[in-house]
Amino acid sequence: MSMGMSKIVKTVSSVVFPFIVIYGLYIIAHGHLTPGGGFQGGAVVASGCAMLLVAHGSIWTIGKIREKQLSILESTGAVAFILLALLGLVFGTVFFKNFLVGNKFLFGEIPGYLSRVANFNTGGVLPLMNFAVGLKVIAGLFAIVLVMAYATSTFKKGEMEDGKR
Amino acid sequence: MIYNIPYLAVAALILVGLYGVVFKRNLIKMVIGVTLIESGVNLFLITLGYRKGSTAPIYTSSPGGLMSLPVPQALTLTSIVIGVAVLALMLSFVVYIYRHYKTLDARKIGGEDE
Amino acid sequence: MFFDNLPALAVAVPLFGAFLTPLVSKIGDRARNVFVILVMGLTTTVVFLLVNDVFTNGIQTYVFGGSYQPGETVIRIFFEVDGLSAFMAIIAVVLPLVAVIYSWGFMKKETGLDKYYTLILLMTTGMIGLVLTGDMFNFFVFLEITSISSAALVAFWVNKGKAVDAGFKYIVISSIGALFVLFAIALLYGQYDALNMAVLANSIQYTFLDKMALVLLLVALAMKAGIVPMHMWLPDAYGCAPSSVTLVLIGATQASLYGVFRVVFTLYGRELTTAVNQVSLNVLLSVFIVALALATIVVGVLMALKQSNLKRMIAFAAVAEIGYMILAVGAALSTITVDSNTGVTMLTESGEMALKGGLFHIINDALDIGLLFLVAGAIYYATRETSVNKLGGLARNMKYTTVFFLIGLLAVSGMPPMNGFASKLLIYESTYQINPILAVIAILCSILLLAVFVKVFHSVFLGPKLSVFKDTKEVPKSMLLAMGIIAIVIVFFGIFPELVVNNIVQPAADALTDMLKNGLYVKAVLGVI
Amino acid sequence: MLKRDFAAVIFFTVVAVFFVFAALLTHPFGSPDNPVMDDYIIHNTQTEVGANNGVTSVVFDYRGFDTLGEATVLFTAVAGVILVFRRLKK
Repeated sequence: MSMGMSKIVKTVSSVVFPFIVIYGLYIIAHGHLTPGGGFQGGAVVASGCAMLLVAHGSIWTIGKIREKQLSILESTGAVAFILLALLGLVFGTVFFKNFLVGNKFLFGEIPGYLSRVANFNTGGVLPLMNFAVGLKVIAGLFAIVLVMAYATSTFKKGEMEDGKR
Repeated sequence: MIYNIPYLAVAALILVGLYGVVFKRNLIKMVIGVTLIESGVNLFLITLGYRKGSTAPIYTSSPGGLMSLPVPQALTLTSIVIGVAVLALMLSFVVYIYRHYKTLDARKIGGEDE
Repeated sequence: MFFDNLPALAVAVPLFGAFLTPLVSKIGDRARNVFVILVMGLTTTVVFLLVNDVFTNGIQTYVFGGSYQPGETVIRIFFEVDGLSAFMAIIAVVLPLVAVIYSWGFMKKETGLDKYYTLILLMTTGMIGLVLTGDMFNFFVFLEITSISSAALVAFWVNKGKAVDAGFKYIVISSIGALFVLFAIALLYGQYDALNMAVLANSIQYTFLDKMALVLLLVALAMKAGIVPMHMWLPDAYGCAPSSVTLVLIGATQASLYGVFRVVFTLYGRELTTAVNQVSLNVLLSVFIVALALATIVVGVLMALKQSNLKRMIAFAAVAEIGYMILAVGAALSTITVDSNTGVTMLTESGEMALKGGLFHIINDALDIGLLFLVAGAIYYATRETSVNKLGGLARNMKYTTVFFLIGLLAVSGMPPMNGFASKLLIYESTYQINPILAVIAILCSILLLAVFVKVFHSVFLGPKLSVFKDTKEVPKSMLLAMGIIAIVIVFFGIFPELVVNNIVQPAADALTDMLKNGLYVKAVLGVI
Repeated sequence: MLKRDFAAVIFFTVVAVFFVFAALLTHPFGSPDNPVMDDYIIHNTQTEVGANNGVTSVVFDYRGFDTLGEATVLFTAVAGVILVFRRLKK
């Protein structure tokens, strides 16, 4: 686990990884139009990262990115999310006010009643919140997986096998 | 009453999970039990919100007609993420307990004095 | 703008602080400590402004993300702050503030402190949200925030296997409890298509499913509040956590107790006098709660007698103290009567007094048990020892700590002039009028508790100076400051109990009986009763 | 040990009966009665929130505060896991 798997697996996972990331980002970006959203898309991207982790081993991965960096990334996503909510208080009247909807500029369009057309420029703060939560979920889930994988990889040899007692 | 079979599935899931937590002594099995209870509750929320013959409450290229209730789905989403968080923390505790006591048997851990 | 949004800010400020803590930790340790104390101070200010607002102007509601006029469908999440919420919010914010001050000295030598402070702030957020919210699902979310963060903190000393075991027990118990709560919420939602507490309280019919939801909510929240027979996680968690965390954990436990009160008195408040098979709900609940309360008191005190580990002993004393609170509330429940002529629902005078005593005891228990835990932490800090049998003669080297322990000891066992006496006297008086046996058991257990702690005081602080502890020094100033704050409040409450009862406890007691009399909680949201 | 198992069996049986009853008494599957709140959301998600996806509009707008709590839970779990696996001073 800590050293990674065979060369074939490593290569295939490196090839597939970008597609998974793109798909996850698509789900995040279209959260207000199609099934999905920040959490689901973030989980997709995080699982792609977890695949790389399994293929290459935790020691290689921790050389690429540390859990501290992920933690800061996650904090950034969370701060962005709560700032969007606070901006509702500043520009609107209450916490979590959707202050962008109806401004015709950034995500401000309103689809017609019962319209079935997917217009990306709608939703007010929803797409922005989706991005913030997406960032947070990617960083958070991957941090959890990475930390647990790395911690178990430092077990001494044979420590994991005698669990039948 | 025959229409309530999905709810009975919910009850079955919760009971299987509870069985795991109450009777099993292996910590990993207890964790699986908690996860099963959580799945049961999530399934219950989802089934509550279903309307016969309805589609998902999404307008983009929807075929029209009835839509199922959106609030239970949103609640389930929240509940799933909470479940993931709880699961992560429980498993990391289990890893540490194993590292310390070299066993996963619930009867053999935590008995010593400090 | 600032003053209109106090309920939202009370949650947003500590949450924002928690999100920023990992970033601020990059600057340095001292900056982080100052930052956390500042955030906590700001939160305290906001909460106190809010509490002041509630006590002067009545129930405050806050709608997240939109406007709302009475009469519209309730869609969005509401915060609804009444006297009881305000009362609990004071506890939920003061305990973490003291804990953070205490941590400055107490946790200095540990690693992982940025996460520690983040989790303390998150726990504060969870508790404040838990007591302020007016939405059932939001209640569940905050319950989970509180329990996850406290479980991680209970296991802070991971190199002791027992701490991790305690954390594991705590998270299993509390997540199952929270899932039961969620199931009950789903049952209510399936029937009434509402999640708002006021709407549910207004429309509840007391069908069979409602009864099930009530049982589930009570069992789950009682489990989290550490009431016998589901108390076994509590001594482990309290005993293994760092003392500063235990102080906050007391608040988290009491927030669960708040959930019990909210469910019984507000959600099912209208139905309390509904009769099932000629026994009305309030009598049924009262018998159930009083039985549990007596079991809790007796088990807590007897187990405290047996312990040799100081922190576990205090933890069992904490179990007993929880018993006193619900004893008073359970006794008060039995006195609800409906006047057959006017149709007015009311409590007898002793019932009102019991409610006041029970609520007053909540804040007193938080302070007394909290102080004892802080002292136990100080002893551990100075000597690295928790076993009572191995300690001795500390009074010579740790003068202030000794005084604080004496104050806490007297307060916890209900001796004048401490605050514990004031609230326990109210409980004894009222329960004696309701049923003398309850009062007798309560007094006896209190005396036993005094005996337990006098024994501890004698063996730990008095006696000859042991050679092992020759070089023991007094603990750092920040820890003394934290203990001093609580000790001063304890003595103040003990000398002026009337002031506290009239200004803080009375509104909370009124909020509890509100659904029986006026229904202001529902009126604040729906506009009509 | 035996006494403990006995109590567990009784507890389990009671809970089993409880949940089966709850399942049988809930409203028939597929026909929730009069969902006022949800119908309001279905009809107003496009005009009020501007989003085609009703679930997302609930998650981020109508019940956005819950989502903040949910994000907080995830943040808490990450902090907790990193805290548990931190490097200890020897």
